Amino acid sequence: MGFFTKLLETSRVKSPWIVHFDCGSCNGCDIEILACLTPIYDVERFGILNIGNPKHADILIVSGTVNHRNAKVLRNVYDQMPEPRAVIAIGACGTSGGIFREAYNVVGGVDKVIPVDVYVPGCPAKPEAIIDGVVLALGKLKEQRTAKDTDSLAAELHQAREFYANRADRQVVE
Amino acid sequence: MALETKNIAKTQLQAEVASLKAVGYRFVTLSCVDLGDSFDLIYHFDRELQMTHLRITVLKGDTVPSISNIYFAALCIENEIKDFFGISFDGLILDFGGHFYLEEEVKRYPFCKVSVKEPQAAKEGN
Amino acid sequence: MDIKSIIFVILALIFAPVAGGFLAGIDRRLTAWCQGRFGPPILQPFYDVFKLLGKDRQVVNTWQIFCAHIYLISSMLSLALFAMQSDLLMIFFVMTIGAVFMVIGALSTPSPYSQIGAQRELIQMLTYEPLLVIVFVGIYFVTGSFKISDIVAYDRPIFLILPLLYLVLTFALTIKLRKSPFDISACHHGHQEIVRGVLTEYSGPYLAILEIAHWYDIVLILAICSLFWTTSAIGMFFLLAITYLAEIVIDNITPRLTWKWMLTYVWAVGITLSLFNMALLYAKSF
Amino acid sequence: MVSQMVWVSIVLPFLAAIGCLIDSKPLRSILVVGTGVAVSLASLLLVQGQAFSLNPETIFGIPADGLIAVLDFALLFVILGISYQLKNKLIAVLTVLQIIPLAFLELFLHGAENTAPSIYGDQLSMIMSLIISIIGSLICIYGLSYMEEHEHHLHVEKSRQGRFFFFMVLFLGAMNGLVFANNLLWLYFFWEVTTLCSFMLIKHDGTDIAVANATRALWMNMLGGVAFILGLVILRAKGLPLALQELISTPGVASLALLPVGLLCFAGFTKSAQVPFQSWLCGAMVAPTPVSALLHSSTMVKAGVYLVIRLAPAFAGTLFSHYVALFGAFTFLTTALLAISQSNGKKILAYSTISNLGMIIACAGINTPAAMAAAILLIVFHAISKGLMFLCVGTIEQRIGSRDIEDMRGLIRIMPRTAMIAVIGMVTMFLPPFGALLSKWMAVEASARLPLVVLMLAIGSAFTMVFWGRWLGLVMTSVMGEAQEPEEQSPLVRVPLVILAAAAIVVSFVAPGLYSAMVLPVLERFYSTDLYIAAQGVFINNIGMFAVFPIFLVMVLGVAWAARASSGKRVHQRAYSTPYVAGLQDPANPQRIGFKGPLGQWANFTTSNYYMDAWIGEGRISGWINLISSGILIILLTGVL
Amino acid sequence: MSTIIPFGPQHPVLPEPLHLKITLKDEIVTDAIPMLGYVHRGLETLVSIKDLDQMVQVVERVCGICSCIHAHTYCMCVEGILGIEIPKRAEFLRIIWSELHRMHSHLLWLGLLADAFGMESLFMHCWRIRERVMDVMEATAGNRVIISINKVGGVRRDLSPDQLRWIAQVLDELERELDAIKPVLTNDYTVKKRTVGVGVLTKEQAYELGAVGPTLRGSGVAQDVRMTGYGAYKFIDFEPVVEKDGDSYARTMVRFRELYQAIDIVRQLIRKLPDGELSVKVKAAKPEGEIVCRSEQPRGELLYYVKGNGSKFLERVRIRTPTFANVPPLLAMLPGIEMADVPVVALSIDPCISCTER
Amino acid sequence: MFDMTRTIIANFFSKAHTRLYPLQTREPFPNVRGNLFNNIEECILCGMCQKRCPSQCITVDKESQTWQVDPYACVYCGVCVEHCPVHCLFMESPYRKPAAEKVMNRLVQVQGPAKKTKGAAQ
Repeated sequence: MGFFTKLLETSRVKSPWIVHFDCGSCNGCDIEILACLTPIYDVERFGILNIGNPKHADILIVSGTVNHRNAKVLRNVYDQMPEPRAVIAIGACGTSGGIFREAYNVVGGVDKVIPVDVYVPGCPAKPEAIIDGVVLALGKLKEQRTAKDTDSLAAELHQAREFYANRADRQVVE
Repeated sequence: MALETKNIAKTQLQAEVASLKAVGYRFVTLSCVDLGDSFDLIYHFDRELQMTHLRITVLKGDTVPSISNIYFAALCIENEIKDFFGISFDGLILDFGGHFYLEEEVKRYPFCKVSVKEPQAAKEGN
Repeated sequence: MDIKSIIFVILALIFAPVAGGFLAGIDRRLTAWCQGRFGPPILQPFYDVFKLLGKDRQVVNTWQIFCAHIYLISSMLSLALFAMQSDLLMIFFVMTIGAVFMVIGALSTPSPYSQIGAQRELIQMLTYEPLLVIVFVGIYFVTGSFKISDIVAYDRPIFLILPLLYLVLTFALTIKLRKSPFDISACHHGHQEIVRGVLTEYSGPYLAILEIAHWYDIVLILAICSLFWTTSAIGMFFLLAITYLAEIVIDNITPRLTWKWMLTYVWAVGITLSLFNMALLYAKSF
Repeated sequence: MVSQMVWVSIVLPFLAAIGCLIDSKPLRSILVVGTGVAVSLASLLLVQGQAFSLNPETIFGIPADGLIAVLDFALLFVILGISYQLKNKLIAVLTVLQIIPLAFLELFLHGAENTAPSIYGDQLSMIMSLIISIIGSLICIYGLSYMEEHEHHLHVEKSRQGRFFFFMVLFLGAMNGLVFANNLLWLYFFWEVTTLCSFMLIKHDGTDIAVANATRALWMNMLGGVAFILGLVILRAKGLPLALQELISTPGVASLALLPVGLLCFAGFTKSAQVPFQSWLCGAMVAPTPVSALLHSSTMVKAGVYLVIRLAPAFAGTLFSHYVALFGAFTFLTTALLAISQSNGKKILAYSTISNLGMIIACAGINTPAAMAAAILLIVFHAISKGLMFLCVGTIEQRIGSRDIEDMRGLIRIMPRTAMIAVIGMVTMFLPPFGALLSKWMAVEASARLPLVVLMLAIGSAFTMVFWGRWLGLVMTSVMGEAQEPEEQSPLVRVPLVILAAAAIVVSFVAPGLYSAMVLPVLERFYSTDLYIAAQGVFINNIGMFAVFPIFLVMVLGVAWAARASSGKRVHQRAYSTPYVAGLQDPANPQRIGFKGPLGQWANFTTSNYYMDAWIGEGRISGWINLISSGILIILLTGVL
Repeated sequence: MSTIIPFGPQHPVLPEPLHLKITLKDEIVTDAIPMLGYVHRGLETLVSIKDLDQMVQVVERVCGICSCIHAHTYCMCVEGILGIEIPKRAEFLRIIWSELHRMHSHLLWLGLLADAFGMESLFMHCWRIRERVMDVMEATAGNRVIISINKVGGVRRDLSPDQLRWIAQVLDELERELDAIKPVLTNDYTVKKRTVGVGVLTKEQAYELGAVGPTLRGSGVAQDVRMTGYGAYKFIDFEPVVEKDGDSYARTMVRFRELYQAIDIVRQLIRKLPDGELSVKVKAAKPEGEIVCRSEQPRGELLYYVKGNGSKFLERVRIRTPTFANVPPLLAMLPGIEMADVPVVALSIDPCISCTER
Repeated sequence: MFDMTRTIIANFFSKAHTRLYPLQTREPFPNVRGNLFNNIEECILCGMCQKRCPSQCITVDKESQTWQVDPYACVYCGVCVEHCPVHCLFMESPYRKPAAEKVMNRLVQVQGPAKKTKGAAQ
């Protein structure tokens, strides 16, 4: 039994398939994520594949700010990933909303919608930083987790939406 | 540095745009600025790298004739302005109904500094 | 059926996925080299499959599970039948069960990508199946039998007699390997307009089952290729190695093409080549 | 004993048919079920024995040959009357073209005295009789409940079921007569009875399109009839016996009687709807489903291929034989292609039938023992599976109100029972280890020496896989945890379906035994080399082998394992995930399949198979197919002159 | 009898969230309706909270791939309203970086196109040689993608003679690598099979639907905003790259030839680079008035409309990005093509959705 | 159809272009805008960086003598470094490492140059 558990753990660490969701990023981080796949960085060395389908993926890489429209999509993509899974937020926008935090259609960082395991700062994050982030996320994959209760997060998201919908950086009179 | 624009009335718009198209102008885009109680709409056209601009000024709550029947390319920008400023365009070919960019959660007309009364229909819709 | 063939079958069933996995690993490594990359470890496909086996189960409906299992069973069965040196055509038909059930599994999910993938997979099968039958008929022409035991016993390398038919067989191999330009219904890296086609809705352990079944299939098709040089082990090895290298090169120098092109081109070229080869044979026999 | 059984299977349906005309539902049910059981038992009892021949001098005290002759004329005049009624000159001409040679034959041509027995039954006849009696009866029984529903659905005021079952039951008798007849004039009589019956059944609903299609069926079959009777006239003129067995066992018959044999084959082609005559069988789809089932699976079309198979030894080794193979293979290929372009379920079944018949005829043309074995086995397996499929489609149609396979998407949750049976029917049609594929395997191996034929068979069988595979898949489209509606099936529907489904599997399983017991004796009469030996459930000859039992065994275990793995107990409800729609699904309602599209509108899951109308639409390529096949047919017939 | 496909927002082929509801019949697209707004941030409204210097950083992040040109155009606008002449060297440096951006953008796009038609090796090749450009960017400007080199009044960094020599060296290398894949794009049967005749946009259509940039030039219209001679372009000799056929292949070739053109322009710039200041001091600028500036992005014509109201916060910044103008032509090209060609055609306009939606 | 072959073969026989990143790290280029630091002891807490930062990620609190940057909101533009009057802000070449928790870069001035500057001014 121990052997199989170990084998499973090794396999999980050695084969993280990623799905990348561009969540309102300026493309800077997206191209850096893609650059990771290319010969210079070649993350396939670690078994990382950009599989593009949440149902096959282990790691969700999100770049960019969350807005009201793509928050739902992000949530859906996350929901379709089978456990064990990890989420990496890339770039200033993904981690906190970055320079756009105050724009009206921005909810904030990825952690406003789904639980984030690793934050990769940078604007845009460098490919090396993204590789570091994935390596950090691998630790999360090792532990077998069952579907976690994310109801509290949903409530948080609702609050965030309320707040951003009603904030008063624009004066509007009837 | 001032922008040379040709000020025209709302009613002349269709005819003016059609005549520009007839002489080979390409529709570039449409800019909109909130002036407080009215909007400035600036139509940008281009012919062989020479630009010409038309400006119409409309009161808030007014509708503007759409030029998407003349230039299909105006479709996107008119929908965008409808989202941002709440200006209604008459005869828009494909109307996204103010949800071109924005979800329901977002407050209406985010680009207006001061928005006057919402159109009656929209309010009932809420 | 004697003890020897039973042992042979068991060995084949155990070692085929291992060989298939290693082959896939080597394939990925060599592909990486072709692209100027370092490439994953050779054992990567095994890591992938083990990881998938340990993931949460997630299905759209239970038919998917059923179909995945049937695919695996039929692939194993067809390989076992090959190891028993039975009839080529029968093996081919048994292999069809698996292919059809994979399509059914994809069609059973109400997902547009999966559905399109299934339709394309059907067209891929439509493309390669007649070619395989023609290849088998060609082998029969030479050896006078569809039975592998008789084919193996033939005293000359069939490749030298049927070089063009071998080319036709490699078309089928390319389609079956899901390599460019024929990775139309599902491709390995998943950057496709239909996501991953037939595999879109499979996930976790069921995807792993499909992958293992795919390895069995690959080994079987390569085994069929090996029938073209049965007189010496070295010849067989070189034939297979060169074939596989050619597949990797072709994969890297061509984009994915559309199914319409595939159907017309592969049929036109395949049928012409095989008829030409047959005509040559006829000419020789007179 | 044998003679009673033969009479039961031929004459009893004729009598029962007349009984069916009485407008009483219970009586009709009893008659149909009773006749079905009786003929089935009779055919089963016949199988016990060896080949036999009978030569009844009289039927009910009337001289038999004379009675048949009189009935022949009566029949032709009935058809003439019909042609008058339809105001169709073509049919009238064709009928007259039969009356004249028949009269000429009966009155003026007295060749050698007919000493051959009028009735002959070998294993092939017995197989045919089994198919006709059992599957035909099951279809008739199914028809009882179907027609109730059908007439209810059409709001028919006065039930016309009496007439319907008259022809249905008559059909069984005529077919049984056809397969047991040795005297070609008898055979001709039964042949024409089936033509008439099929005409009446196709136009049963009386709509304009039904009448038009029935008319087409009639003239095409009458064309075959003309060829048939001409063949008989030439045979008699050449002084050859008008008896099947004597004809094929006459040494050197191939050189002597190729023309009449060719004409008889032509009659067989029309009856089994080979291209370019495929349109009548497709048109026959307008009839109520039991009619289609009967025409397609056990009767009518099987009469044509039966005749060709019977005659095959007579033209073995000739160029004609090769052309027949080519012709059959061409039919196989093109109708399978046409089936891909269809979305109408019954049309698909119709083209698939023609395609399979083409394969049978191709086998007859290949004319090796392996090919003949394939042909005979394919008749059996095709009859079972196709009968099952038609009954399923009929049942489905009555429930969902459509024959379109696109409407059958997700059938498994609306009618789980019927859908499962339909799935079995489809699987047995095209996947190993079931009989239809076994026969296909035999056919391909047998045709391996004919490059063009094997090419057509290979491509055609790939087409077959496409249209069955996608139909099979879309029936199962569903998501987990969807509420399944319980399905009610009347026993009159369920019994035939279950029996046929079980038969489709069981008969495939016992195929080696069936082959040894029933097919081998037929083949051994004419062929001595290259015969398959079916030992221990494995077909073997010197070029190939097919392991029926081992594959069955592994697949049964595999299906059991797969079913266990996918059973509700092993898969938790929590495992359900919505299909991937690029992240646009509705998380609030996971069972709602589709995505939130532009303008905030919900787009339901919509999909469709590829029918490729632009490439291979029926209207687009039918003309070409007819042209080419007519060409082959003309070469074939001029070849025998 | 049709299949409806949700194409995006999360889709392996489209790196960016654009949704197209595509209706197919036998894999032929009969209808395509777009949905935008997945990247919409509303950064034009940020003018009211970020002053005109901070806005440079904001507009750079409209789009990461052509950030330098965004900032350049914005600075041109503000400088235009303020009436500032910037040093000539600054203008040259701006264009050098802009053209480097164009190179990396086109190479990136070429890779994505290769990925869209499933040619992984070409994707890898393009992205590998692109890394050389990225290295130049990182070494000279301090960041790989968003280089933050522009500011109102000039540029923030200088290029040393060593760096210029290195850039020239990299350009030679780049040219060699491009020559290696030239036959693949111009000659290869399978590549041509996927691009020639796919997504045809006629000259009239392109003009009428307002296509810009390589999409327009691929249809045979010689329109390149660089010909107006903004910035340092007035000192440079170049001809706009034009192809006639208007299909995906033509657009590919336009971008591929523009790579060579960009190499040539940078070489000219390095050769002609004048000495001088890097920037002029802009003290407490309070612009008033409105202006429209255009520039040529890798994707086409970029238009900024800026209105100042006499405070350090601008009244309105309006950005019309090239992809925004190329969306209507894309919608016109989609019906009638095959499903497999949708990514190829969609990429042939080089969509940049984050530009489009801002 | 075989136009890519040459490139493929060349790649196949040459060394991989990959930088084996975690095993071999490349020296970062000089002047690369990486992690933002404050030489807090020299900081005069003038708040210029806070005012200039386009991303509003710097918070300067004179009361508690803290200078805080949110490295997860910082866009690494370097504007603050340019505008710092005492040049105590600097950007290191190495980038900021990813982390599982968002930790602010909070610096408290224990003994600053405040007096010195005051004195200088007077």
